Amino acid sequence: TDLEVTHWWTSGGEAAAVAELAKAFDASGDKWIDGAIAGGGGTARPIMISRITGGDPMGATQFNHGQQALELVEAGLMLDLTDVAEANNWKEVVFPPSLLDACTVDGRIYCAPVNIHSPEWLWLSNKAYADAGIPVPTNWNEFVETAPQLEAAGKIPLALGNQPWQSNLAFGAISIAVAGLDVWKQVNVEKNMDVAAGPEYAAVFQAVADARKLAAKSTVQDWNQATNLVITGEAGGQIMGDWAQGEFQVANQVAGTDYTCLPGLGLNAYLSTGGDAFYFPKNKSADVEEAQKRLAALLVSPEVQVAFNLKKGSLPIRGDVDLAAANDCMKKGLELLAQGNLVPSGDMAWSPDVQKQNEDLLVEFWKTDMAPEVAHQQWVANLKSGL
Amino acid sequence: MAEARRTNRMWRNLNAKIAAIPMVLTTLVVFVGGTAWTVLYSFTDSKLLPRERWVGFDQYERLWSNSRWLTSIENLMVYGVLSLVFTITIGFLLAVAMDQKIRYEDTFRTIMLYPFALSFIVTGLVWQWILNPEFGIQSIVRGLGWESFTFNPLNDPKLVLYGLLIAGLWQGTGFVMCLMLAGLRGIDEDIWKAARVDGIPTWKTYLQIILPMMRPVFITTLVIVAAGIIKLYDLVVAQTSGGPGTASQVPAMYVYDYMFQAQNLGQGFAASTMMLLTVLIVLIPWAYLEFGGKKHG
Amino acid sequence: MVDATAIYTRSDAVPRGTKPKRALSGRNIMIYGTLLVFSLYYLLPLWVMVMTSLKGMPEIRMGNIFAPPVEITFEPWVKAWSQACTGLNCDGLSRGFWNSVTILIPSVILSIVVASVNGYALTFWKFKGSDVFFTILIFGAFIPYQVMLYPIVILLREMGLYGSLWGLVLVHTVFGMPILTLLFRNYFSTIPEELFKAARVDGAGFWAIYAKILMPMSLPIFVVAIILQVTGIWNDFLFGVVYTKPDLYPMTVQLNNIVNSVQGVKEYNVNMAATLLTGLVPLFIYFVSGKLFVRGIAAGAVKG
Amino acid sequence: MTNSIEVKDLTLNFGSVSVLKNMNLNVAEGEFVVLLGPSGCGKSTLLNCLAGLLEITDGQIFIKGKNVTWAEPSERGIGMVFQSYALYPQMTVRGNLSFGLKNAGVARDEIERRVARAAEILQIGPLLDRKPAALSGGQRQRVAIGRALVRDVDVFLFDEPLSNLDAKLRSELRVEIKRLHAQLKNTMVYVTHDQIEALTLADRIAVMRGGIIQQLAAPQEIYNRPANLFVAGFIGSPSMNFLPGATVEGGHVFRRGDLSLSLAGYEGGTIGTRDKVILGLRPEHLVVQDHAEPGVTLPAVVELDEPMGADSLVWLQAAGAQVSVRVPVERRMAPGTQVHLKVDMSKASLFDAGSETRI
Amino acid sequence: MTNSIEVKDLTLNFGSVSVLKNMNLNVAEGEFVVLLGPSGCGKSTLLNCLAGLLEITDGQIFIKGKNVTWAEPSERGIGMVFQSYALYPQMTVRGNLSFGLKNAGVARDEIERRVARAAEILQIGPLLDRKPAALSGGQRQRVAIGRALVRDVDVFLFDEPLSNLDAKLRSELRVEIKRLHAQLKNTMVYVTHDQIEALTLADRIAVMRGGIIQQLAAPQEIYNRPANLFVAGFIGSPSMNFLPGATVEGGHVFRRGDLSLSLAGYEGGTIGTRDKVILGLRPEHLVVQDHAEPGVTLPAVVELDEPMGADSLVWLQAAGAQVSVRVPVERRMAPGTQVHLKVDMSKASLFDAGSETRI
Ligand SMILES: Nc1ncnc2c1ncn2[C@@H]1O[C@H](COP(=O)(O)OP(=O)(O)OP(=O)(O)O)[C@@H](O)[C@H]1O
Ligand SMILES: Nc1ncnc2c1ncn2[C@@H]1O[C@H](COP(=O)(O)OP(=O)(O)OP(=O)(O)O)[C@@H](O)[C@H]1O
Ligand SMILES: [Mg+2]
Ligand SMILES: [Mg+2]
Repeated sequence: TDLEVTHWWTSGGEAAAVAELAKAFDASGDKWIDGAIAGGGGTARPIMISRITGGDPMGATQFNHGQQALELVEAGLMLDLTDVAEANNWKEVVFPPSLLDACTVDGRIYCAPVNIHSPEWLWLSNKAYADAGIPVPTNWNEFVETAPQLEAAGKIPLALGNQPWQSNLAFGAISIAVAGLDVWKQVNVEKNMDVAAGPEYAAVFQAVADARKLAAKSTVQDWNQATNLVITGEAGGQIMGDWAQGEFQVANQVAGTDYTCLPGLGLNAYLSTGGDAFYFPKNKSADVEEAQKRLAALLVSPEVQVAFNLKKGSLPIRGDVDLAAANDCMKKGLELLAQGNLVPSGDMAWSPDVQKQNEDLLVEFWKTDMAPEVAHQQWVANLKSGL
Repeated sequence: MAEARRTNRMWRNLNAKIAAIPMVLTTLVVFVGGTAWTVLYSFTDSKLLPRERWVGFDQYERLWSNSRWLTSIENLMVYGVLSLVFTITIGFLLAVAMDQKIRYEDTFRTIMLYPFALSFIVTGLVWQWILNPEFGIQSIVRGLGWESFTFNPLNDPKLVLYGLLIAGLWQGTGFVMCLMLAGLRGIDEDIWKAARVDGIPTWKTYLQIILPMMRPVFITTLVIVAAGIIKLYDLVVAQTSGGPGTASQVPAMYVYDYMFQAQNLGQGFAASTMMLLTVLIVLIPWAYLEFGGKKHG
Repeated sequence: MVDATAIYTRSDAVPRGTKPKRALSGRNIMIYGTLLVFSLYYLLPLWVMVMTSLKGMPEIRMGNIFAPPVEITFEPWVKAWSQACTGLNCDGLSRGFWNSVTILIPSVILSIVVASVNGYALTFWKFKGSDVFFTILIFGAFIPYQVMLYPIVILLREMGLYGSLWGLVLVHTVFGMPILTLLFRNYFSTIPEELFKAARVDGAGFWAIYAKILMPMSLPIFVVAIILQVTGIWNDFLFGVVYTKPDLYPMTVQLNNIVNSVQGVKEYNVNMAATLLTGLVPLFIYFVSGKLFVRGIAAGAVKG
Repeated sequence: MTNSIEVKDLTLNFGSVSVLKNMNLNVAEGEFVVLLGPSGCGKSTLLNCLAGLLEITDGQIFIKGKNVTWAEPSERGIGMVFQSYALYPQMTVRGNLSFGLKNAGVARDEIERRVARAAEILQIGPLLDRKPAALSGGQRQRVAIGRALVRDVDVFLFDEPLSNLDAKLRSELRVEIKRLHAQLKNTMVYVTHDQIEALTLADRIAVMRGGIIQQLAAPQEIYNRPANLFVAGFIGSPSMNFLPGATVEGGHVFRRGDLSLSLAGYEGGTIGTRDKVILGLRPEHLVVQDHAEPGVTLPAVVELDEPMGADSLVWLQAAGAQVSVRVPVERRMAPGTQVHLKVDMSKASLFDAGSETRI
Repeated sequence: MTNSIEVKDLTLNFGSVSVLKNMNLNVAEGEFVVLLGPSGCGKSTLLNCLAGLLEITDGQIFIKGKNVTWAEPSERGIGMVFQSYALYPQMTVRGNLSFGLKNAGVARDEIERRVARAAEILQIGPLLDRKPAALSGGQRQRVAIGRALVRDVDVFLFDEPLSNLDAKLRSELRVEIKRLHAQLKNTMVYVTHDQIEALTLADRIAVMRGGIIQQLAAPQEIYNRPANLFVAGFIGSPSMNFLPGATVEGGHVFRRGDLSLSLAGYEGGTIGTRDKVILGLRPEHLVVQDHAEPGVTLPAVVELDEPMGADSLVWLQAAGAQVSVRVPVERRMAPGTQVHLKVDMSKASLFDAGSETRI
């Protein structure tokens, strides 16, 4: 059966990963009709939602874990996958379990998670530091300390693209690193607004205020252009998700020698576990529904998980697979995963609305000389609007 | 008799009435209906899907306390005024230059008009590239030996609107030039002659006589350009994504982002409603002048 | 006779005949100077696009975007047209091209037919309230598309047209209607009403007058409308992507995919080639019919 | 003779403006009626109502005894000729002529027959395959008439058909239209601004003002016995001279200041003694002479002399008013000359200054 | 009298089309010259050349003895009035009048003085603060004239100033222009289509055709002794009647078929015997009578009778040609009546059919 699958994976590594999914699906006699939409989730999601609400749904579609598709599920537009999940024992195999929780509404499962992405990485250019004659930092604090020397050597200390989500991501990474896991959890899991307004987070905002000076000279637009600055040694480092290593790979860089990756910015080695999941809009045809369920099962299966995540550079959603072929940085991530040093991602904790508001706020905060106190206050207000 | 007459009236010009159906439906269902629907749901807390949970003016309160929205409005006003002034001035100046019985008029006109054939996406991309400090104009000038030369509007919050403007003008002035040229050519030849006999210098004739006479053309242009400005979206997305920071945010982006990325339809609808309100405030006086005034004149 | 001789001597004196003109007068320098400077401004991006699209990536990375290619390569064009990947589909823009054509033709035809009939009805067959509808229509020109996105999804869903070609055609017709109707109305109102009356006396009905009398007379404005619609519809991204499904995605969607696909270093040459390829149809139309366009604008868009 | 056109209580409003007011008009079969009046008086509007091109507000219209108030223009059995010719520019002359017939579904050979006949009558045979743009003004007008002709109708409506032509052509086509009427014997309603046209063509002239017919009568009647001041002033070029004054002595004498003129011979109603009257004298009904004749002449001083080819128009100052007189062109008169103007009272008009109607 | 305007060998080409051909024209100071001719003959072009609004191809133009061939329009000491008025629509009447003066740097009180004077002459004082849109056609035309007037120049150029006005207004303004000329004594060059205007206003008329002046003479001269067939046919409404024929008996008799007319009394050159001549007779120079007078009358049959208010135009068939005759309106003539037309040979014109010039 033909199944149209929409997603926004269009970069080199992503496309290769999708090809694995398609290959596996086609092998079972079905046909994967690729509906890639470039430009990231921001561009693609409206289209997907329109089509689902417009009554002309695709067979399956990518969303981020969490609340993005919640209402579609509540409106009864999504296929219930509980039987597939039970048949394939997802409850046991999916790790961390929070991933499946994010797919669960009222006890029913509506999505198939495919990977884990962690945004809290600091990527450093060994070449840049060599040029400046200083050792490569091992954590965020060192990075900040050595920044003036880098600058003196004509480098941009911190590369940061202009797209709003990058500012948000950098803030998230810094906040776990600076505030620490407990505080982070109190705010993002327990939603304790007093803590959010407290001095720990004031320190986070101060840290970002310091960091934004380091990124002042960074004038690129896309995240991969920022990564490219690190690759060429024009910039010291970049805070970016694990997908950045795909870029290093494409540029034939070797982890450890050409570049250094620091999960959790080298301070608090915790990774939040956002990721991608596939949803299956309800369809009239029974054939299609069968195919959808086949695909759902397939996505979580170990073979597909390995093949897909190796290409994608992300972490698998099950703990029982072996990723021997993974590279250095990926292994660091796997280790943390194995240790259970995980926190839920923002996508799961907060509604898109809150996230968007914070994104707006942080973009402004990163790119202007907004006072940290003002930003902090506004940030708390934004969080409160989502309670 | 009276009955017969009324039915007669109804069936007269039946075809014309049938032919007007698409227009009537479009205006009523799409424009009026769609707008009303949008306004209505701006009073709900609809998230991803529209729902009738009324929250009064909450969305508006939040909208007007949102600094991104305020920045967007401010940006739109600055950009709008600059864009209107420059498009119309440049369009008019070029039209005047083209009106001087020049050689190669066709060539010049094609050169000025072709950007209009390209979408804002393309326009944004190209100019983003040309204005890119690393290999665009800045690097070229530096390469020529002027090391301290800085021209990096897209990354300077203070200049980014001008960066957009350069691209916007590039795309739109040619069309405005065409409108103006058509207007100039429509002016009675005798007026020119009268001015020459009166000994009025050419520039002064343009400024004091022709310009006021082109009022209708200016109004048409104004409407077309203003409609484009209010819808400004693609160009910004392609060229700056609203950055750096929120320095080049515009209302249409806010609407789109909140409707689809933030999945907060209510907020998006409230912002759209404000945009529509602005349009109405601008348009009603115009419509009154254009259509209402005629009855008295 | 005395007078006559006097005249004769005077007539030998210059000035006589056409006043000699200097080619390099201050006025000419100013006019042509202005035009040339602006031409440079207008041409610069085209130049950059063409040049870049003919360069290899190494040459681009080295530098001057304004410099002509040292080594001309058509590789980027080939890649953009038939090899660039979007997700799994590596057939470049070629796939979108025919989709765009399929969308373009019915959309242009329908939107122009509807708008011209509107303009015709608004000019010659005014009915009660027709001015009100027209005014609303003009307001419609100002409504940001984003605002209408959602209501239209619902409308199309209710009509069962969502995702189909005809749904998209309808959307283009609706959104093209305000400006086009304005254009046609303005043009038709310059046509003498007597012509219309004569046709009515001759027994021509609503459609006969439209098709046999007005249409053949209105070439310039139809050209303007066609140009505007072809450009607008061809360049449209939002509607094409929101109201259809992938097998109908227009070329601009492919362009967006190629340009926005982040595959390591941006392949600017391919992007530029793709951009140029996408713009080819409207560009061609402008280059070919620019003169008619201006004439049509003069005839229809601008009136006192 | 039956009435070809009957207009009953016709009223037409544009919004709140009343353009035609309760108008009644009967046109006999074969009659040539000219509508004459100043710009904006509603001539075209009336014609358009007759043709069915405007929806009337109230009243009824009958053509050949049939109530056509609600009929479509093409069903009324009328042909119409417009000032701007209104030829279809993209069709040849032949196309223009046959368009209406094709619409009516007339058979092909019948169309050809009728086009050929119209072309013959109007002498446009050689032009049949040209487009209007390739025709001169006069030829275009002929084609426009032809378009009405082929429809084989009984009523022709002309809306200033000649005013876009130059003087020479105008007088030629005027004669042609007159001939056409004599030949076809259709009913014709003809709008014009031009008095000469009205006077030469009409069986009856309807002088209109402000949507009301002021006088409907034969041309000479209108010229010689205008029903009111407006008609008197409107008809005749140069205009009738007007002398305000009073009638005294039981209506036998017109007095203006020192000036007395005997009203003996005046053709009209009983005059009586009236405080305010206006005496109207046409320029050609005044004779310039050197000697005074008490009660019959008025003294005048020549102001200006305008030779116009065959005649000369002399402007004089007489009894405190400006008066024009038509004289043969040979008679040149120097400004300042003292003369006397002899009044032919049998051709004069006398109006009540209040009601402005003829006495 | 010195020449106010002198045109020497003026040639003007538009591209390869020659519109004015080697033209010479002298206008005396204070003279009123009217340019008359069919549409497209180059009247406006000539006027524009005089004003400096068109660059001439060859030749010279002198105004008041000064060679102005290359001078700017504003330096030529001319004022110009356009058919379309060409008023500046956004300025008040006062603004229109003073705009040129302000530009020339004329002092404020001088401007006021001149505007006041022009307003007085043209009686537009009360309109000074209105905008053109709020004026009637005649008022606009007056303002347009005022704009030329304030420039205090010696030469006025008028390009069909009255043709956008209706008949009544036209004749009023015509008289006014004539008065103006009498009062100001400027040199005036006046373009028109309208014969009455030409005949009444001009000191001399230049009849043009195809960029060439056909005849330049006083109105009565042109009317009575047209230099060629074109001028004869062009001037006079209704047109001169033309009878082709031959002169026999040493030029003493005109013969056309059976018809013989004595040429005794003809005022012109030596006639001689000619094979092909054309005899031109104006409608008012033919007298209708009942009896024949051999050699002096021609027999005719009445075809059509057009009463035109004061006169009637009668169309007759005479000697195989159509002939029109002007008679008093009282004299009605039924079609078919046999009459005789008496020719006043002293007022006739005779043309050589080959060269078309007057004999
Ligand atoms: N469509 C219309 N709407 C409103 N008023 C109109 C309309 N058409 C004509 N009028 C008014 O009706 C009056 C009569 O107009 P109409 O055209 O009949 O005059 P007319 O006698 O034909 O004048 P003209 O000699 O200038 O052709 C005018 O005052 C005009 O302004
Ligand atoms: N700008 C121009 N380019 C080419 N030909 C022109 C131009 N202006 C006028 N002509 C031609 O020159 C000739 C004379 O034109 P002109 O306007 O002088 O005529 P006119 O005698 O004023 O006619 P009218 O009585 O219609 O005003 C015409 O044949 C016209 O076609
Ligand atoms: Mg009329
Ligand atoms: Mg002219």
